[in-house]
Amino acid sequence: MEPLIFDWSRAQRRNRQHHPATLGADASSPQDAAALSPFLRRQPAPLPEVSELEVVRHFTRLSQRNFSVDTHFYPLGSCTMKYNPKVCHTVAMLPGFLQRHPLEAVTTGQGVLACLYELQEMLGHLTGMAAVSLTPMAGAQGEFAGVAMIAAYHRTRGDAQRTEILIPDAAHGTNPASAALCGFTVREIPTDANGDVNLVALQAAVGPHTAGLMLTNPSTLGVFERCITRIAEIVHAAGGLLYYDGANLNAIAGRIRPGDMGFDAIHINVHKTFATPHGGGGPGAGPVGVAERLRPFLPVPMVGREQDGTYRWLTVEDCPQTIGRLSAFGGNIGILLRAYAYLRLTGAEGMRRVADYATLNANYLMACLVQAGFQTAFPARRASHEFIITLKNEAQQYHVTALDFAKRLLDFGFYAPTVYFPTLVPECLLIEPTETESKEVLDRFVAAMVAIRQEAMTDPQWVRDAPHAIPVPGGGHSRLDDTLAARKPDLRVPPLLGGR
Amino acid sequence: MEPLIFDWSRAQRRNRQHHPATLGADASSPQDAAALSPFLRRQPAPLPEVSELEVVRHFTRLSQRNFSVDTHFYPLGSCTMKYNPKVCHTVAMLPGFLQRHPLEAVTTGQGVLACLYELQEMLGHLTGMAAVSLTPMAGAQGEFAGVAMIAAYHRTRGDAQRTEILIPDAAHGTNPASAALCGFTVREIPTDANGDVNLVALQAAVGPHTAGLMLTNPSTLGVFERCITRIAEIVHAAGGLLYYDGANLNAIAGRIRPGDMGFDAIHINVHKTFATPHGGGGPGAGPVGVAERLRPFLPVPMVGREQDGTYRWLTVEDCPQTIGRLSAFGGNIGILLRAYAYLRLTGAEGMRRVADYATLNANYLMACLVQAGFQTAFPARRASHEFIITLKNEAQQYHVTALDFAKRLLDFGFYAPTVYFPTLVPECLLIEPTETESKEVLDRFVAAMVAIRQEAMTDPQWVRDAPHAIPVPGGGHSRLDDTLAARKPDLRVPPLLGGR
Amino acid sequence: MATMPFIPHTSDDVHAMLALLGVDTQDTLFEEVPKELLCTDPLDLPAPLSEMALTRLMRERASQDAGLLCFTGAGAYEHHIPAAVWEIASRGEFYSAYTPYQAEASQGTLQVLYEYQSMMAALLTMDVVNASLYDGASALGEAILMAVRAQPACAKRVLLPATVHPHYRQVVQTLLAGLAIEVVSLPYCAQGGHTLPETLEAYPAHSFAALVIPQPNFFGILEEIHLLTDWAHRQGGLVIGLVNPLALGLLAPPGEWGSTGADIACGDGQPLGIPLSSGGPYFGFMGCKQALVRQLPGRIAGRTQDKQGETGFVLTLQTREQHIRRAKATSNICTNQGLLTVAATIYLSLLGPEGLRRTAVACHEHTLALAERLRQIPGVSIRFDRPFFHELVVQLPCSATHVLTRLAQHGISGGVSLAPYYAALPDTLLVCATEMRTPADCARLAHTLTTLLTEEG
Amino acid sequence: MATMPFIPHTSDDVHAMLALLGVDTQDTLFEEVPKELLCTDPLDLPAPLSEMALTRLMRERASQDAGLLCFTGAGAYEHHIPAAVWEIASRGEFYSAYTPYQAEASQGTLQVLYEYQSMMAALLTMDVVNASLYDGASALGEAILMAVRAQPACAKRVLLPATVHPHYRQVVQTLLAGLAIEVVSLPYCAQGGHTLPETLEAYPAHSFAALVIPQPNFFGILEEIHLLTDWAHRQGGLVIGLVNPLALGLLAPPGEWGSTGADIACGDGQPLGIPLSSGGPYFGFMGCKQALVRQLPGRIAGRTQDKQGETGFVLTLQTREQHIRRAKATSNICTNQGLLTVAATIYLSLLGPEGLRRTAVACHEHTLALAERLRQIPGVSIRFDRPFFHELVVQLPCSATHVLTRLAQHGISGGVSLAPYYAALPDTLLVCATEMRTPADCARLAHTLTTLLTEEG
Ligand SMILES: Cc1ncc(COP(=O)(O)O)c(C=O)c1O
Ligand SMILES: Cc1ncc(COP(=O)(O)O)c(C=O)c1O
Repeated sequence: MEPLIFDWSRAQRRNRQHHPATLGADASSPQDAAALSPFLRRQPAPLPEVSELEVVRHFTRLSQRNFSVDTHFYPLGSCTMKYNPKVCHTVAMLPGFLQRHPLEAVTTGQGVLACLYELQEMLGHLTGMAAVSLTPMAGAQGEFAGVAMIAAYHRTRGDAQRTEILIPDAAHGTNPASAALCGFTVREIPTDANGDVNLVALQAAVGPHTAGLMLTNPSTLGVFERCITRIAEIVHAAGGLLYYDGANLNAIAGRIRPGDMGFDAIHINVHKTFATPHGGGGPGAGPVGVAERLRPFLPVPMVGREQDGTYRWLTVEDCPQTIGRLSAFGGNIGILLRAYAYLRLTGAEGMRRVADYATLNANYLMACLVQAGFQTAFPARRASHEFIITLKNEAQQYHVTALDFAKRLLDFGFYAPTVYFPTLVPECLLIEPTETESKEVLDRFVAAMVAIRQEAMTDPQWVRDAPHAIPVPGGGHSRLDDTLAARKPDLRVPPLLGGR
Repeated sequence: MEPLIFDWSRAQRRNRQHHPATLGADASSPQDAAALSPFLRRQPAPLPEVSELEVVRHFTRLSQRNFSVDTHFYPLGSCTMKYNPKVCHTVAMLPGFLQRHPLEAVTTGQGVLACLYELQEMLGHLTGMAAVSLTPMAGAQGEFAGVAMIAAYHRTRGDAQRTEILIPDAAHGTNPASAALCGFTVREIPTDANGDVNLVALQAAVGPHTAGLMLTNPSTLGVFERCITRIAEIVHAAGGLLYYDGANLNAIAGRIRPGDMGFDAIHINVHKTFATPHGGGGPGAGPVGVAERLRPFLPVPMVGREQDGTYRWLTVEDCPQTIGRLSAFGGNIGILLRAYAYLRLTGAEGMRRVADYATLNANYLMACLVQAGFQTAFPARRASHEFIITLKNEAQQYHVTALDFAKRLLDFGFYAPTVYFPTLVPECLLIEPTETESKEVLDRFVAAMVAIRQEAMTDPQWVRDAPHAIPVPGGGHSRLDDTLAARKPDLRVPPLLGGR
Repeated sequence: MATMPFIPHTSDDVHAMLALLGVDTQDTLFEEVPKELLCTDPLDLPAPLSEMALTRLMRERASQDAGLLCFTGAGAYEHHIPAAVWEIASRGEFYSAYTPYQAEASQGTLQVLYEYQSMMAALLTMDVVNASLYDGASALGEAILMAVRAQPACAKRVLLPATVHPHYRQVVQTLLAGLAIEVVSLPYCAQGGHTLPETLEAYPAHSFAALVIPQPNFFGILEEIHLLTDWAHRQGGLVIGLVNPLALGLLAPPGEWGSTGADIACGDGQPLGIPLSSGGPYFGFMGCKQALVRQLPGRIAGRTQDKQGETGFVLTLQTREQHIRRAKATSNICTNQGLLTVAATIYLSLLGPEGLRRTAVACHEHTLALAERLRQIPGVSIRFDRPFFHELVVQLPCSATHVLTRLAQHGISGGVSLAPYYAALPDTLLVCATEMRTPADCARLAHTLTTLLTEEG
Repeated sequence: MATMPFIPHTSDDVHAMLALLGVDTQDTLFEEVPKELLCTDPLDLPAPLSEMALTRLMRERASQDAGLLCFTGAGAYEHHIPAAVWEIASRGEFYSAYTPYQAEASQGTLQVLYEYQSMMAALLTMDVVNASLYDGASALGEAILMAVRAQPACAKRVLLPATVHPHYRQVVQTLLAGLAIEVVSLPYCAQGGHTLPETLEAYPAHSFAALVIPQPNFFGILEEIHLLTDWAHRQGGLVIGLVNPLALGLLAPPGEWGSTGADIACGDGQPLGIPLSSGGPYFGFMGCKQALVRQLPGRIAGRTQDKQGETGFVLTLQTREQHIRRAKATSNICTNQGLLTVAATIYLSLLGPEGLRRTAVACHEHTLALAERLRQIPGVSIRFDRPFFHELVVQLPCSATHVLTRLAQHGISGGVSLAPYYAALPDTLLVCATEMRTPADCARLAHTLTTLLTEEG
């Protein structure tokens, strides 16, 4: 294990190149120390004291202990871990963009505002929505914004009884959580055996209490909801609105538009379809798009274009019915610039190919695994951009679980697919290869799965004990104990060591 | 092993984002193809055809299979592998610097020229030389320039008989090679038992044939040449000039100036003392400084300052006696900018501390190793910034060589010291810790050396077979076969595969 | 074939893959989609650009935004960012990884998170810190939700001083809109610019779940943290400290406010090595006392052991989170601002306690010096009379908006006009000087302002 | 203690270390140095800057140098560099490693070198390529030395066309000054701008060791490579091809010149992903036929096996080098330009055969289009009548130096004036347009030039 940065610390070790020149002769306390004294900290914050070389070494070495898209195949279902083009990073990090203060005169921000305005337009065209606000800072905040707009819509119409949001049981956890945060009651809708929403149940659930339905299509089960038009009719007929969880847009981008399917609101995960990085947990961005009737409620700020072609922020003064502000400034603008750059590289043709090749790769990989004897969750269905295999047979026969397969894949140099989600399918792996992976990589993944199943037959304990030596410096850890972590939470270096 | 990039190649795989728009409808051949046809290539160059993601993955993974200063202690004697400050890289990569064409109007280059001019001045002050030219592209080219200036000096004085350059036997191989390239005969001067130049031999060697002496001080044996003043007298008295190999400047920077020791010419390895990176083999830069009498011969271009404070390149028109041009343009300017940045960060105080702490670390590490029972080459001497231990006892007793120790150190996560150089000392390790390493790191290195010697006693074969599992992804290679490589040279992918 | 960047398939590959699937064209793979939903016309997007053309476009756009001399703060500060921060944080292995679900293959990210949590806990003097929230404003919203959840015995009411950043208050309003939580705005002292402890007396014990205390507040003024904290605790309310983490290099950490410390601390991490970037991405941080940990929103990394007893790291306490608890989760947050905590961790490691303290001191001294200079301009005065830190409100003799426009023409970002946010503060400017603003820079602002005011007046 | 960046020692450390050494002060460690040699006064260097101050200074300096629209080539070309090239080449593990002496701990660098050698060999159609030399000019010098060594039976004479870059010829002169090697300059054809095969007839068999052939030559003109190569071979001379590697995306590689190909190929690698940077660092490349490999200067990586039979890479054939052969080495080169070959290898991988070909085509077509536009300006003509590639000489009606100054004032780097280098070419300009110069850019140059010439005339 790489020691903690605190372990490298020695009292009084200083990186003086990062000490700013101070005006006073002595920098140990400010000039007006007396006036400030009741408000001052009693002793310096117990941060580590390390040299710059030690910092560089420590964090460089830590980075090497990560799997990432830049180093490994990362078929994490529902997460669209595709290639993050380096140029998108480089252009977003241009000093002109980085150094601009958010509250600076708008005359200095025409460059960034032009990009954001065009991004609003492009996302609108791509999703078939009337208007877009870019401000939500991740998918979940986009969901919140969408549901809040649905609430505002009903409220504005005086329709106070709509207190329920319907959500299929396969939905991502953020959907119910976001709905709850908006004050709604969540009602689950079951899935039928083919992976479609159970229409009978839906029909039974809708009514005057229905504010809306949250859905993604293709669903998190990796299949296209064939009755989407019918579903939209049912919900709309009951007076509810339709919310689209845009996490799965990679399956349809440039091919099918949520707006055409009847959705009223949508969020987009730019850190999925638009190839912005996931950064080991973010930042992402979750722009929201809406149909005409929800336009007045879009969160602010947005970017508007004046008659003379200049751009400016639109705020609550311009949009009096807005649900309001979601972030201190304009959202994760640096990430939006990356998405903009990506879209300009692909254009319409490139976007369409995203869906085409994401779908081709998923179906090919699924077919190969089926050929190799694995069982898919919905054998009768085409895959969308992702698909589910269930290892329930393997679990029964060899007592080797989906988690064991996942851990063993790491030894082969593959990040594991999403495990145990959606919860409907037992011992499942949700596999999303994305369009940026080559056929050779998919073939090698199939070979690894077959090899692991072979091991499960002949030496199941070996698989249960995985990982053994994952390809990181030093060979990495054996399986880490989640239970211990939760039972005796150790969430920071103890104050005595690095703390107070 | 990471496959070769050629192994990922598939015919017709293309990164279209790097295809420039072409004017003609079809980009397959230029408009004036007929006129060009005798000069065209018959078929496209057989380069690999890989996707951008594959390129990023392949080279990122390869990078992880390297030890480097950013990841490991790198006590490679004579190489001064100290921390390369990130900021020096960042500022040298500013677009304004990168995008400037070398032959662009000088009015646009005032920024870079100001830096180079100031660097000339600072290096002059630091080394005690009258003037500096920055153009040599590495230490060896600096040596060439220095010796060529010495030749030009004698030639200009009509002193045609000076055909010999004297070089101590411990010198770096570039010294004799550079002298030979200038047309000189090389005469070796032996070292005495204390590591100093044998004065008797020197005295005997000098004469009317002597063009000069090449020396570094401290020498490559890691000790300070105590009789340097006497040596200078002897050589000067014989009509020769004194050349300083600046690779060891880290030992004396800010403390002792080669000019004060009597040297007439000097080169500086900015990729050592001035913390520019070594890049896995370069680029470096080897500025040359000279005493007044050699000033007219400095290589061009240099940077001059006009009355009005503007800067411009000085060329052969300005310096009619120059030895001439060494590179197509001004040398490795991006590297010189890094050295400039480093010098501005340290200033005079920081520079002095470089020598102080490089010397402290070397002496401390040497003392610890001696305490632990290792034998140094010159037990009576202080170390300079580096020192030599000889493992001849270990080799005799356990049949474990310096090379075996070196390879085994890799398993411990330390790059190996320089082995078998200087050739005078049997089974030697030339160890240079540099000033940017902490005491803890040195202590851990000593512990590793002790552990390896312990292994050499109890299980020598284990050491002879090292490395076993160096901390790179996958655990790395066992010992690689140099003999096979030289006997059956395999220097490229065969033309059939990736070639013609 | 036209442009299709980033897709590695050769036509041979496509044929082989379709053959295995037993279909003729890729279109067949969309056969389950109702025909009428498939787009036939090309979308109305601009034509694809080569990377070369894109780079040129973006360089032109970025140069349009090129830097003013920045005296604007108001929640986002131009600090020096050591080059090593982003050189390392941008490394592909950090940049292109997902949330570390497979701990064994994600030790890099996880250990950094654990170190981040440790450093922030030390800086805030809090027991626990999460692995980040979106930004300071939404973190404040989450803190309020958390306090209300943790205080079932109290009224669903929160006391929010008007000295909190106006945008933060707007975000709180948006986030709480659907829930029956009352947000009471506390007035500020017209003279001191701080929250008067007296104004709290209207709120009896258990009539509110929490009191928010910003330090420094939006005006740069230092609040009476100790008095306010102890008062709130006496009334059975929790205290939420909203702080600038860089200021904590010098100022008392929330954990040391009053006799027992604030219960929750939150804020925006931007000052810790994050570029201004027109407003984001930044990151929100949140810490709390041990007793509140199960109410904490967001991801948390924990230290544990592997089968060999070796120390390692995992995401933990996930039963608080949406993917397990769904509608009952402590928050809907999923993707957070991970990469920025990597940057902040590197930043804090490079600065260390002394670097952070000196940076805070330098910021404050530059602002003091700036105040001194501005005060000497005829017609200009310092608006509030209480101690401030690193940011202050200046009274002008004319409209601040106009002055700002003119300053921008002279290449200076001169601060924020407060009139749009506070009716009682016409002709005022919120200005700040960080460690980046040299005495010469401050002189330039003072000089330009003097000239402008003379010309106008 | 004052500023001492990058030194990790605490005073406790220093005390402990001195104690172990049994000395009181660090000064004692210098006791072997004669007293009078130790500097007592502080050196005359500027005071240390913080990283913040340095960054600001360098930003200001860099912005002084900010970009003109570049039509200047003459051995250094502004090409598009994919972002991935330097994102990866700058990674610390490549950037901060030494020459890979310990192969097992340096497989990253070594494998890249092997791949570099393979790609360059394929591009040049040479059997072997070394791991880089300093730059194109010094590589030409090394190639000449190599040819002379390899041809002991020939006169120590080399034929060097005047169409070779003048700076390269100057460097050759410097490098050969101490050795008795005669460099004969071959004149160029006043009309065609190329080396006339007829001029060679003066040189009988074995009267020279090698003939250098630049392709394209300094004027952008294509030489009669096949005729020249075959002639030189007939005379028992070696052929050194001096080439632009990017042009080889389209042009015949040296290995295919004439009936048996050039013997040595060299040049500057700058066009392959290396920024202009005012002239360096670039890198020199050199390849040769198998028979000459033991005369090749510089480092070479080779493929071998480890004890387990696994493939790996080492530096090899070191007996050619200075650290073994010392005064008898093939060259004094030690440190080369390794990192730039990493960048070039990534560049070539990203472009691939088709990308390289299209880039070469685009460069050439842009230059053709530029030529067409310039030709239409009254008083302007194309100087030579032979086919050119991607660069050309333009005849102006007035002094080129003056025109260049005026163009620079309009933000355009308009090429190189040839008069200082070639007395017979007054009022001429060497211009080029790479794939970066759009038709609109070319129109801008033509338009500006037209205006300037009208104003003047
Ligand atoms: C289906 C689905 N919906 C919503 C989200 C939430 O998006 P975010 O993580 O950006 O908040 C995710 C992200 O994992 C998702 O996969
Ligand atoms: C003592 C000594 N002299 C000269 C040199 C040559 O310098 P360079 O490698 O920059 O050509 C070196 C480099 O290793 C050296 O150690």
